Amino acid sequence: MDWTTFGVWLAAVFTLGIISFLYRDNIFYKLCEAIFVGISAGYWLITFFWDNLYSKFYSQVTDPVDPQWTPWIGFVLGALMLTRLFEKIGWLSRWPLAFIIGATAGVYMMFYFVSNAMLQVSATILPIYTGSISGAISNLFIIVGTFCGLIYFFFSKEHKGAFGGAAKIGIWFLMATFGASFGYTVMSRMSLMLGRLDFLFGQWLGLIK
Amino acid sequence: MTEESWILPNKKTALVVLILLCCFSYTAGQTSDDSLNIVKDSLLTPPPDVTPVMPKNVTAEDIPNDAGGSIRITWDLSPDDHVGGKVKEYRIYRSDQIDGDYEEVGASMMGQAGFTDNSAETGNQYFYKVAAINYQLFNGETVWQVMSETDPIGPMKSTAQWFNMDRLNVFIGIIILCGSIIYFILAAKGGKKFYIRKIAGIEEVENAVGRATEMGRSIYYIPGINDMDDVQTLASMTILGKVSEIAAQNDTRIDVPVSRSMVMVTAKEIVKESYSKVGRPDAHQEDQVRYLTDDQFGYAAAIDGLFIREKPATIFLMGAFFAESLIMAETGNSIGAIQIAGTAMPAQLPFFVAACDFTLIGEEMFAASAYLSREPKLLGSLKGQDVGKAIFILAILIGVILESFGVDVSRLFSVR
Amino acid sequence: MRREIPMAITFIVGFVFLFAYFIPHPPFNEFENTFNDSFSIIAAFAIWLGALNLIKISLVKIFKKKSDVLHSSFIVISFLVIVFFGFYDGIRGLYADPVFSFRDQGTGFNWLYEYVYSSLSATMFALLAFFVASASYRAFRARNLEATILLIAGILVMLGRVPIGDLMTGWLPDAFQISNWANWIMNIPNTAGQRAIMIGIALGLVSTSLRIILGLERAYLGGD
Amino acid sequence: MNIKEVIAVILIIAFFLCAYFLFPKPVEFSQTVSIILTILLALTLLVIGVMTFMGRYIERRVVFLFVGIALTLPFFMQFDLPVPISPEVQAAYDELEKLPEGSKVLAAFDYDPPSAPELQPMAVAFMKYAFQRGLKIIIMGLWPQGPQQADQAIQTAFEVIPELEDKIKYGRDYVNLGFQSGNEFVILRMGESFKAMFPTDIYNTPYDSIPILKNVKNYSNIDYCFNFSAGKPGTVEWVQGAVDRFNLKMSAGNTAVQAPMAYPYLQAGQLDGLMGGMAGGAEFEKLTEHYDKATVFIKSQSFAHAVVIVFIIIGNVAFFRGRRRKK
Repeated sequence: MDWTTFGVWLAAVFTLGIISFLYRDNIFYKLCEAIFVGISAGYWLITFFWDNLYSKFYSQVTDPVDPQWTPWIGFVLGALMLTRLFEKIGWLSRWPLAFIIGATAGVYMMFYFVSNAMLQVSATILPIYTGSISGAISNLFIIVGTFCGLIYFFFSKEHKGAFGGAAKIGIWFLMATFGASFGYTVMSRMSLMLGRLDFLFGQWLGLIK
Repeated sequence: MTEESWILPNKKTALVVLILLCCFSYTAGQTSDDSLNIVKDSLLTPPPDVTPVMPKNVTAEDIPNDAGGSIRITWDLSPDDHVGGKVKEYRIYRSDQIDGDYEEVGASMMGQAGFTDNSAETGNQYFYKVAAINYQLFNGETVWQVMSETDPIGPMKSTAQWFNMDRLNVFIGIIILCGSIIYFILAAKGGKKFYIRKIAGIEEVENAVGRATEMGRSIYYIPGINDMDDVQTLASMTILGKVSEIAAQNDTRIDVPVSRSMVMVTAKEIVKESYSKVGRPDAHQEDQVRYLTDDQFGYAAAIDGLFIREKPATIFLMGAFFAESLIMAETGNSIGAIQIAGTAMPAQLPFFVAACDFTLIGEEMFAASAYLSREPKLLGSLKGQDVGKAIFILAILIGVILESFGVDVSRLFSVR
Repeated sequence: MRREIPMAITFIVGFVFLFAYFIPHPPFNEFENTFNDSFSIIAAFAIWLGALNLIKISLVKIFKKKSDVLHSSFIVISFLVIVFFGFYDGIRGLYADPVFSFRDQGTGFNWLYEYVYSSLSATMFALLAFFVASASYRAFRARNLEATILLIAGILVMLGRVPIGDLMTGWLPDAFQISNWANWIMNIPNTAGQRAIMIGIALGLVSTSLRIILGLERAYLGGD
Repeated sequence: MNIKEVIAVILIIAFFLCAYFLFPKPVEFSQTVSIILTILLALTLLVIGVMTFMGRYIERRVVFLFVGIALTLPFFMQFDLPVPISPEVQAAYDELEKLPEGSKVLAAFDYDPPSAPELQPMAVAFMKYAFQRGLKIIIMGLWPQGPQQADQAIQTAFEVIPELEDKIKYGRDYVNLGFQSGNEFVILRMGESFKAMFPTDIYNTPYDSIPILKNVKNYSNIDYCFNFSAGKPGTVEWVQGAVDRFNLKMSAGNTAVQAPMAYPYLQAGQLDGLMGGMAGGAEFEKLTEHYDKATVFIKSQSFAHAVVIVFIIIGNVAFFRGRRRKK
């Protein structure tokens, strides 16, 4: 038996082990889970080591043509992170955290404000009548839906009266959105299992073309 | 002449024929050489009238609002630029002196009236020429090529700007929004009270913790699978601070299995601090916050195992979730735990709505820590957010009306 | 000082990165990149903390608590095996000619990835096929008006996006075809709802980020 | 573990061993058998519905079982289903059709093996189509396994149309730049320079010595972008980072779960076209006349959808029955 055949058998065993969880928790699943946790933790440790530490730090600062200095920022902050391992100076690890949290807050504030707010508002400002009745109805739905959906998210006003009515319509739109996303996802998720069944019955057992 | 004489010619005729043949073959050789040369020449030298007319009105300008290093060259298409026309492509040549050596910096396909030179050094001055090119390929090799190039234009410098004017609208927008949030935070600090409506999911947090206390089982808090470079994780961490405080007060164990090391570090600080804040630092255990694996489904598999074996009474799912959301929420549901979920991942919200008891939808999750803390300052920030929302709603309403009458206002919100 | 310095760092870094968005001039245009690279490098350091935590808790279980011995030892062994191959193949690849990467075809690491990690991961993901079915069995119930809207939108999209829908309504005029309805739901009400959620998220996110930068939310700093 | 479970486990193992060593391959049901099985499945579901109506509710493992059966059976059945083309897939295809021969297309592969069942059929159809049309493809990935998926897609395309293998040359007609970590920041930085992010291709060939990349500095030299996305980073990041900032033109193939999030961008014109999930794949296969996995999988998919819908109905029967009781 060569390594590939052995690998396929092993993969089949693991596949069945995880599927067995659907029946109930059992020793077989528990072992697959343990292997999965161990293997994946190691996988990411290695990936981070080579992709980040080696490629983004070591290769950059030792580049014979154009050595960079900016990776040292990350290196110093990363080293401070490891002070967690020592009780006495563990508080130093808050510095890199503070750096990351500050930068994340600053960078993503703009990222989301532009893409999620400005551009979406821009896209919602539509002329109502564009030449066809059905187009007008569609545009109206988008405008009303976005409008009422936003009303629903108001925190500082009680949902009462006309305001409450709009919030209610907002919930209807949110529910339609959730239903549509859910329906669409059912399809997506079924395909995943198809991939595994294709592996089991095709690649492993060879029962399908 | 008889047939025989043809077959057997006499010596004289044979000689004449031989001479004639020699002459013929010589001339023939001559002509065949010549004709080959003519074919070759016809390939090597372009046929008459293939040189394209050069493009006109060449302009070069520094690309505005950038970090420098780019110059945009534009031109009017050559009249010969059409399908089957004499222009195959345009080439752009650059030099730092008007009569210096010009080197090619790039090419645009036929039909394109512009090129961006991204290899310019900020501050250097350059001259550009644009050439319309026609060529003939034979067996993949260029056999002839003709071009007509324009006079140089320039000098042109690329510069870097200190403010991106294209983003002025974003700047105004963010200043207004942040301004109103800060204004209401300050107003709240000054003692002003704001009404904040009830948010079902957040109202239930204390009850859910209380239920775990009654049943004598633990609480699981799952902070999503993204790292600290996601604001949702930051929001989740602030919520964890409040939830673990309530749990510590009730003397109920809260477990935080995480999938990122930095989240682990942060969560450890938070949980520890919560216990000492309510005066029970002794009840805190080091293994309450633990790392499992960075892997999305490895983490989900482990969480499923933990749920099934530990049977927590209450589960919080707060933060950035992806496909694993339903794996966790369904397993949590199957063991009968109370589940409160919150995420800003639109794709995962439907599953939390379907499988959890309460779901904080997007913005509600970001409001949760302010709401749970009941600190006036933080509640003030929610009021500030509402002002932002009101502005957007008004903008949409007014914009739609204006747009319907043909005024282009959506542009005001578009960003490059 | 243990709280003040980190708070100052968050404040300064936050605002600098915020305004860098508007400044195309070097070095501000490079800030996002520098942050991202730094983050990757910090994360590569930090993951050791996580891995050590996982191994420590597992070893404590095996040797001190003597509970879940089999489970915990499988975690430790599989972790060590893949880490060994990751370093072994990676270092071997650096000195080989031509250079190869630890994740190239033919390495032990890749074998583990392909047959162990991938199959476990893909199957765990695939369990969703079943969970999504049982969740819809339980959740899609016409409890009230809102739930009914969810139910109807869900069923229409589910039917409309696969050929069954067309088998059912393919013979009707366009306006009654279920796939057209599904498209309409996806394009119109779904877009509107998504947009409201997205705009709300942007506002919530700006507010949360601002509270963090201003130091109003500082749970992450822990105690003194 | 009780005795029944032990027997079940033994039977399952025996089944798989028999299937591996003894069954004829491939297994195919005749049309009659297919119809009988479909009817049997429908009847069992009907019985469950009636039982629910009588007040005997099923547990969720029964749902699991039926979903499993519905997904598996069509693999072995023989029947065809019509595949109508939705406008967003048509739009993606039309945009590709408009590109002249020799156009440079950036193909971003942002998925990994677990999501491959949905996206791989699209990727194969896309590669095959692009090579036949003479488009130049620049492959890259923001997910570590993406570029390998691309390689697989190319191999499959070559297997389907062997003459492509001689026609298409690596480096001239396509290039695989490999994976780069850094998510959306890679996208942003590519706006300035591709080379900065990908100094070499996946085989360590320097960027400048690859013919197809001559004159490719950044997005301004790219005619079109096609993104296969299974999550983050993916289509949303590409739209925000490349389309919004650098005016890149783009269509995307998404997993069905990602697709609803991409619709607002489609509606706003930031995306030209969108292929969602297996159905999108099957439609694209039809448009490019390449009938493969998606066309087969969509049958199982249809069965599974039907089963899920039946269970939703059964769930509602149970719910209304319970409510009438209460009243």
